[in-house]
Amino acid sequence: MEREFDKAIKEMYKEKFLAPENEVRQVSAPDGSIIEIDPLKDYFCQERPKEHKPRKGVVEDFLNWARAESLWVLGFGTGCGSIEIPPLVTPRFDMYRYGVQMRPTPRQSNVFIISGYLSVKTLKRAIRSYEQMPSPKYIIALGSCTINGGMYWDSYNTINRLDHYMPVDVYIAGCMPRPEALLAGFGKLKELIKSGQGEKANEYARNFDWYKANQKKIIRDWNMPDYNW
Amino acid sequence: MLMSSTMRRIIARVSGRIGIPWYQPWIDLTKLYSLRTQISHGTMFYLGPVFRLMGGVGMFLFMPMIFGSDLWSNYSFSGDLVLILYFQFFGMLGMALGAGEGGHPYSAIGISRGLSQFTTIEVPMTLAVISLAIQYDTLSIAKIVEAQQGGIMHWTLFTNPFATVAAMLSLLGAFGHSPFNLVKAPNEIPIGPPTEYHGTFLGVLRTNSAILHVAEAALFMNLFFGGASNWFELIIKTFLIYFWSVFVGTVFPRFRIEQSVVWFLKWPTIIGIIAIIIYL
Amino acid sequence: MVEILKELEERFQVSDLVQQKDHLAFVSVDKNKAIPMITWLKDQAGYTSLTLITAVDWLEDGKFQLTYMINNPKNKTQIAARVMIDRENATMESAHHLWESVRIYQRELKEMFGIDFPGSPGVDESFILEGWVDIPPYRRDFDTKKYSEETYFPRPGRQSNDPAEYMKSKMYPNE
Amino acid sequence: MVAPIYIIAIALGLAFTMGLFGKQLKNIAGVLFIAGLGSLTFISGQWLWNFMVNSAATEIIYTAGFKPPFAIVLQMGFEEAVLTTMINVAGLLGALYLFPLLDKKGNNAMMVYLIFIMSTNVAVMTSDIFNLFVFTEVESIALAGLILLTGQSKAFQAGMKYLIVSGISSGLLLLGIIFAYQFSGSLTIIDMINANLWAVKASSIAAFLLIVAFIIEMKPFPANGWGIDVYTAAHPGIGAMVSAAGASASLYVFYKVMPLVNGNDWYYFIALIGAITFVGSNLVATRQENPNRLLGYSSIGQVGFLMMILGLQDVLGERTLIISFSILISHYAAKAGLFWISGILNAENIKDWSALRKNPILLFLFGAFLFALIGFPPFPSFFGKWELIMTLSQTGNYSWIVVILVASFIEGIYLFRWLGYAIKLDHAQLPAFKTPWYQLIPIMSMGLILFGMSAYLTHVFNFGPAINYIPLLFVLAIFAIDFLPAYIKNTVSIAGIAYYTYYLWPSLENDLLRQIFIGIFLGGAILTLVAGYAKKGTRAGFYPMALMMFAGLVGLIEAKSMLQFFFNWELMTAGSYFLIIRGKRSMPHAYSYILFSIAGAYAILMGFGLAYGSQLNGNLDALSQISLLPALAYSLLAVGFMTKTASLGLHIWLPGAHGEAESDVSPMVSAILLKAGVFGLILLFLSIGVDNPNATTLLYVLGWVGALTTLIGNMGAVFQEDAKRLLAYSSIGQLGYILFAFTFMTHMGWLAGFTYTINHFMFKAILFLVIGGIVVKLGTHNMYEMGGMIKKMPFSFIAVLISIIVIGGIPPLSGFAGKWLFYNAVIEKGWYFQGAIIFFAGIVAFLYLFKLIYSVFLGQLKDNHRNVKEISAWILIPSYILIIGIMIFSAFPQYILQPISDMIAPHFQSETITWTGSLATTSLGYWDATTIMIVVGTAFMLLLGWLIWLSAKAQKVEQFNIVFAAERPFRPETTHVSYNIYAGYQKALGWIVAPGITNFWNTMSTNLLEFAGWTRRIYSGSIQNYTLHVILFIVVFYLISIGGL
Amino acid sequence: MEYIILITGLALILMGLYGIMYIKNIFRIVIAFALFDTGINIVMVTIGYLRNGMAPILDKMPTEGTTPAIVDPVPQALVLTSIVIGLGVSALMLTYVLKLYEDKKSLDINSFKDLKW
Repeated sequence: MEREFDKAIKEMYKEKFLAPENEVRQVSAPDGSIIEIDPLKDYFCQERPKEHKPRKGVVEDFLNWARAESLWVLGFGTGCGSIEIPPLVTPRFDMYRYGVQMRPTPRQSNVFIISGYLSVKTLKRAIRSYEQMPSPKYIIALGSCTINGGMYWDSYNTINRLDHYMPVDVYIAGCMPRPEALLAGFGKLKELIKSGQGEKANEYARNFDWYKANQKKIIRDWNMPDYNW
Repeated sequence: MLMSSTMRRIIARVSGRIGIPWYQPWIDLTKLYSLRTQISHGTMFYLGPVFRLMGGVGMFLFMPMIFGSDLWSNYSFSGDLVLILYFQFFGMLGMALGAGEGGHPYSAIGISRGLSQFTTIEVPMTLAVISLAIQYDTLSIAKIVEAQQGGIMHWTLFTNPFATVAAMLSLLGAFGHSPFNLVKAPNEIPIGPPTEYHGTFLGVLRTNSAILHVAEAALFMNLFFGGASNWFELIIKTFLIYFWSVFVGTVFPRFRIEQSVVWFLKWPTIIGIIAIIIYL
Repeated sequence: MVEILKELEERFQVSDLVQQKDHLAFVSVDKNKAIPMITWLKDQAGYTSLTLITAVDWLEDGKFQLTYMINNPKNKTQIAARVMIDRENATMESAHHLWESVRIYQRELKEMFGIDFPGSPGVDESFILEGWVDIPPYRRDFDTKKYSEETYFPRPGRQSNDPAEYMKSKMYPNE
Repeated sequence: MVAPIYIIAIALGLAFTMGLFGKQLKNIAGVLFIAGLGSLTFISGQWLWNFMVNSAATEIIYTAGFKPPFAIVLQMGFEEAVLTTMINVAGLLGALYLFPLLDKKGNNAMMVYLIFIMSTNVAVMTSDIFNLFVFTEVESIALAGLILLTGQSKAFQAGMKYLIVSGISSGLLLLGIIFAYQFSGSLTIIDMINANLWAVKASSIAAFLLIVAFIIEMKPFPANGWGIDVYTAAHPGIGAMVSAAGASASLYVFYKVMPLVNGNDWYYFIALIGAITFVGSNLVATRQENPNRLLGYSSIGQVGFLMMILGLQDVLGERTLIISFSILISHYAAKAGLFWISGILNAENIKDWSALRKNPILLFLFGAFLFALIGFPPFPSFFGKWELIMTLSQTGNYSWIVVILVASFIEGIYLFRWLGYAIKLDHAQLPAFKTPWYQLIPIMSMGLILFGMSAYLTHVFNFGPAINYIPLLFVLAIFAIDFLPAYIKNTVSIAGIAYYTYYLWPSLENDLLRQIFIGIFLGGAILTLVAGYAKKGTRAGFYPMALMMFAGLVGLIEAKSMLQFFFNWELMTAGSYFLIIRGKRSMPHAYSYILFSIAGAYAILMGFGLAYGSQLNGNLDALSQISLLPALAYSLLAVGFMTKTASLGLHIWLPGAHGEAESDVSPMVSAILLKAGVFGLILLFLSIGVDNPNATTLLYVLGWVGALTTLIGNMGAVFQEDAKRLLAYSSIGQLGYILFAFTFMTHMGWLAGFTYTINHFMFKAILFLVIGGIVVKLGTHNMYEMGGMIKKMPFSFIAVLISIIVIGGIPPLSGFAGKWLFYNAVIEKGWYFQGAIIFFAGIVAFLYLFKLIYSVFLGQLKDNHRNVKEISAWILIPSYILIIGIMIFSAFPQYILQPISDMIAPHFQSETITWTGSLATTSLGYWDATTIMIVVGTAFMLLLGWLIWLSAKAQKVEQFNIVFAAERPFRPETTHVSYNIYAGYQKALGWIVAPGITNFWNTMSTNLLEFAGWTRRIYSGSIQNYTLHVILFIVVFYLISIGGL
Repeated sequence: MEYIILITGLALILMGLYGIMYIKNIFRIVIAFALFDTGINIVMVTIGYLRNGMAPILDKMPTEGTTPAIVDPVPQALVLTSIVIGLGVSALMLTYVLKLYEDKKSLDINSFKDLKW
């Protein structure tokens, strides 16, 4: 039975949520004329992602080898799993050996470790960061939460399956997996890339509409362009 | 230009920690140059890295590398030490402009820090160069190198220790390792000026940083450590100079920008002034 | 501790005094006396630090129970004030003028329970539930499992066990 | 020839007749009144004509053939003719001005007015001391009557004070007369003088009383409160009469009786009183806001000045009269005009004078009057002051020069504040006022008299050859077509300048120094004027003033004598003042600019005076052999020129003045005008010569000043948020470089200095043009409100980028030439520490350069700028012409630097730089600009091609597509990091630019004003206090005079 | 005798000055001014006076070589003029006083300090 107050709340959110910064606004230009600004259209690139055909033959193999040996990881810890990443740089695990290193900005990274559960709010940021990474790019899903929701399977605010929102290359199960498991995951990813299967970015571009539909289903205050360049 | 490949190898060896494969920077570069998607923020986004690389390449081009070799004195006949000093700014400006075009706030913060620090880094360097010019009565690098020939005791390191110390301290800042790496501050303002750079752009920047570091090390080698008369000497000396900076960097924590600015104006400057005073 | 409770009783007619531990006491107070009491405690009695504000949904009674827990750093004692408010159109006087952090708690309560604090800055902004359209999720009439199943593409084949039972059967299969 | 006695006869007769007319005959009375005044003017004018054309002899008229005391004795000589003409002209014009008022008050008012004019006339003419007394009394009674005209309470009070104090002074006069009579047995002044009263102690009291009474009449500071009240309260028309006619008469009377106390001590004493009055009144005036009272103080100050000149007549000799006349006539015309304007405006506060803007004619006249008072060319007072100072310094009276200059400067303080208020003060609503023709005509006539006398006195002083008329006439021509649209005037101006350059060039054939500067001045003028096409409307007043400035600049180059130089210097200052004040918020900045400028000009004047005094030769080459106080002279000249180059300590005017000026004025004043100071410094240093023992310390100090200026200027620019102020601070810094380079006095240093001068001209013109255009386009000065303009204004961006590379001294471009020469020069000269500061400052320059280009062109484009377009092509064209210049200079510097090097070589022992093709070699290093350019250009192109080939497919994105820590930016304003971007730097080194110098000047000015405020408390408003002042003045005067005897 | 008159004159001048400077009532100030004026006139006359001289009215030509003890007429003439002028000034002052009184309804000198600084 719905009560008065709950109705009111629903009423409040009936309109699609749009932060005031994103509403169309009018400003007066220095020459006195009034111009209209639609922030989402004017300030963001509206292009869709494109599929990129791999090169042929040995060249692509060589490039894939280079990509596999140079995995630059985005330093973005989404959930509790992120505590398992820092040990990788310690002498005990020393991921530098494998050409893996942390980068602070998505622009310079290729690998995105979704380290644990993703709340809806974080998902939005994760999608944005993922889309800002230059292709080819890979996702390592760390922990059970990314597979089926893990211990948060019935939470009102945590996604259950990451692969409905982003293309995942490697899953690492466990709650939490140890750093060794993560290293193994890197190994697996390298294998995939070297074998030419690390084309999930293209898959994302191919199934772009499906991913977007899934994302928009739960992210109700969609206040960014469809693809974040 | 041909020797840059060798140089990069050394840089990779020194800059990586123990576990890194010696070929890793090469792979990174290959990967960067082979990325499929790229974005561009505009014209200056292209020009910035080019300016930057030009700064490094230019320093290289105008500096005599190997003493006594016509081929490896590059284009040093067209300009002297002053030219080299000012060519650094070329890259500086390029980086600043290119990063600015990205419109990223962190870039601007990084650049403002970098430039702030740079102003004071150059003070001891300038004093040292003036001191050298007084000492050798020339601004030509080739002549300075020539004057240092004939045994280790002829090196500026020993004939003019104050200038050397001032310049070496300034070098710490120029290389931007800790404690003077607030410019890049990888965690607070992700990577500083080149936040927005990726792919080939970043590749160009990394290429440049390799060249620039070698060029600067070579400059110091020429000025203070007797120059090099063959390849082996060149490699060893630049390696050691670079290692000095890395060594200091591993020992000290990071300075805040005003601290580093003031620091450079304190001890290195005083040493630089002493270096001049003894020649007055 | 005892003195202060007595004084509270005199001044604000608090009820249901529970001295949970030596340094922790719970009191119940009227809705309209709660904020004056907290103010008094903060300004006069040295309870200068806010520990938390939280709420409990007494669905059956049609009440929310708000708890203000405040701390006296001098003698290291805590007092928690319980305030019962109606569940229908739940509103409470805002206390954001006392501590800066109160506005965050109140924002959270608004989002999670739908308790309104008129006048509290930014109380209507979403906190973690950006674009939430359902009833506030911490209300007990909100079915989180159902919501999750409807919304988040549950992966089929998931099975869950009662940890106590499961571990017992795993570790001590013989018992 | 009508005998002067008719002046009395007509006036008295008319006055009595009018008393008889009833109200019915008012109109006839009016006509008669004007006619009477006209005939007075005619009589005196006729005498004047007679004296001037026919050079008649002085005539003495004894009324009724008796000798005094039985009759009135009038003397009509040349001086009397001049003065009576002045009085009568003023009287006639004043009557016209006041006519409606007088008419309303009836015949009696006219009668009193006539009596006043008549008695003033007679006081001038009479040579009989008792008559002098009588007519002075009549004059004061008439004046007391006229004061009543306004019928206001204040006027009654003022009149009462005036009556009482003048009564006391006339009592003294009477006593003096009777004693003098007792001792000399005669009443004619000449006899009394011959009796030599001063010689005997007993009779000296008589002379003392006489003199002191006349001095009191002239309202010496501080015993003059009663006089000032008259100016304040009386109708401004009356004030004009008192100031113009009355003051002239009393001065002349004083001049006549001065010989009574013949003796140098006394003359000096009188001069001292004059000086005190001159300084004191002006000082007190600085705090005054009531226009009439202000004019009163100014009048008294001017009278004091003249009294001082009269007191110095032993020193000045035969020049006394002409000098004092030139100053008196300026005062006469200006004060009358100003009082009359004040009467039209009827404002209680000088701030309300901003209403004057509504009437351009009045505004123009107002400006002319003020400039005449201060002594700007071409007004008579300029020549008077010049002559005065030259003569004084010739005779070694330096302290008097200082007094004159200080007082003139103080005068400038309040007059220019007033002018600023009138031109620019923001006023919610301008009070309305009417300008009837009968009030306008007198003012315009005074203006005509002023200009006419300027021309005449130029002729008399034989200063004509010193002035280059062609540019001035051209300015006048432009002024005449001021009503036309801007583009026509622009075309005419450009054509004129181009023609003049063409005309002038042959005369500079073998003078590369002047060729360079003419290139900078006139080439710059043409280029900046081209940018003027971007402006619409008529731009009233812009072109005459701009051309006046350029005329001054050209004049500086052409100047052969010190007078020419100074004349043009002042011309340029005046022109640039009006240009600067055109900016929207420029009032206070133009004010400080003009104050620094006139202070500097006075320093130059004094320096010239010393040079003239030591060589008795007005040519500029006299500067090279100053024998009188040479160190001081050189310092003064240097300081004077440095006010224009805005060196440390004198720089505080520049940021505001350049920053707030209009978009095409900024490049004029920055890129071009500042070079005038540089030119002056070059001339000075050339005159000083390499090994002048008198200037070694000066040069050393200036070297440090230059170095510190650079640091302060650059550092100041770093912390600016206003784009144009940033550029202005940068100008300070760059001028510091130039000053530093020239103080080396070595070949290399000078070469660097010239390189810098040329570079600064080019890049600062580009920057100010482009940034100015952008500021106009975007409607904001603040850089943090701009951003992202590279996409909208790519051409501007390239222009700015290239300028920045030049400023920074980054190798392939010409800025590096300067730096390289600098390094060589510094090491060669041995000024290592100054050099280190300079290089540090050079790197600091990067901070503000980056801030400029980043904040404006890069970063985030703002909401309201999304639709802006590229700035006007008219601004870009000159910029790109300059860029081509930069490129040529960068690639082939040898073609410009080599001739310069050859040119300056003779001044120094040797040429220290050798050129082989494009390769320059010094004893220290070498540099080959062309090769560097080629190498860098090729490598750059290769790299660029490589990168473009690699990343051709890059997706173009919008400004918010940035990595924002997984968030997205909300607003461009909050994403554009620009405000206070160097906060950390400020924390570390901001103390260097703590506004210590600004504070110093502020404290100075506050203290001065406080002192003025404290001083003016003596004017308590009480009659009795004023009486006390007078008595005390007499007593002190007496005590000093006995002590001094 | 002359000295007494001279001193009287000077005393009157001083009294007048004193009055002008210290009396608060403007009407009295005018009177003080008149005193001052009178004092000056007396001094003038005294200076022109010759002991035992006679009025400068000659009924016959003085004989050559002898100087008749006539008083110098010039100062007297001057005094006459001066008295006339003094009268004019006093009258004008009184007019002013009247105007001032009409304006402020006060005769206190201190109420007329509107103009200062």
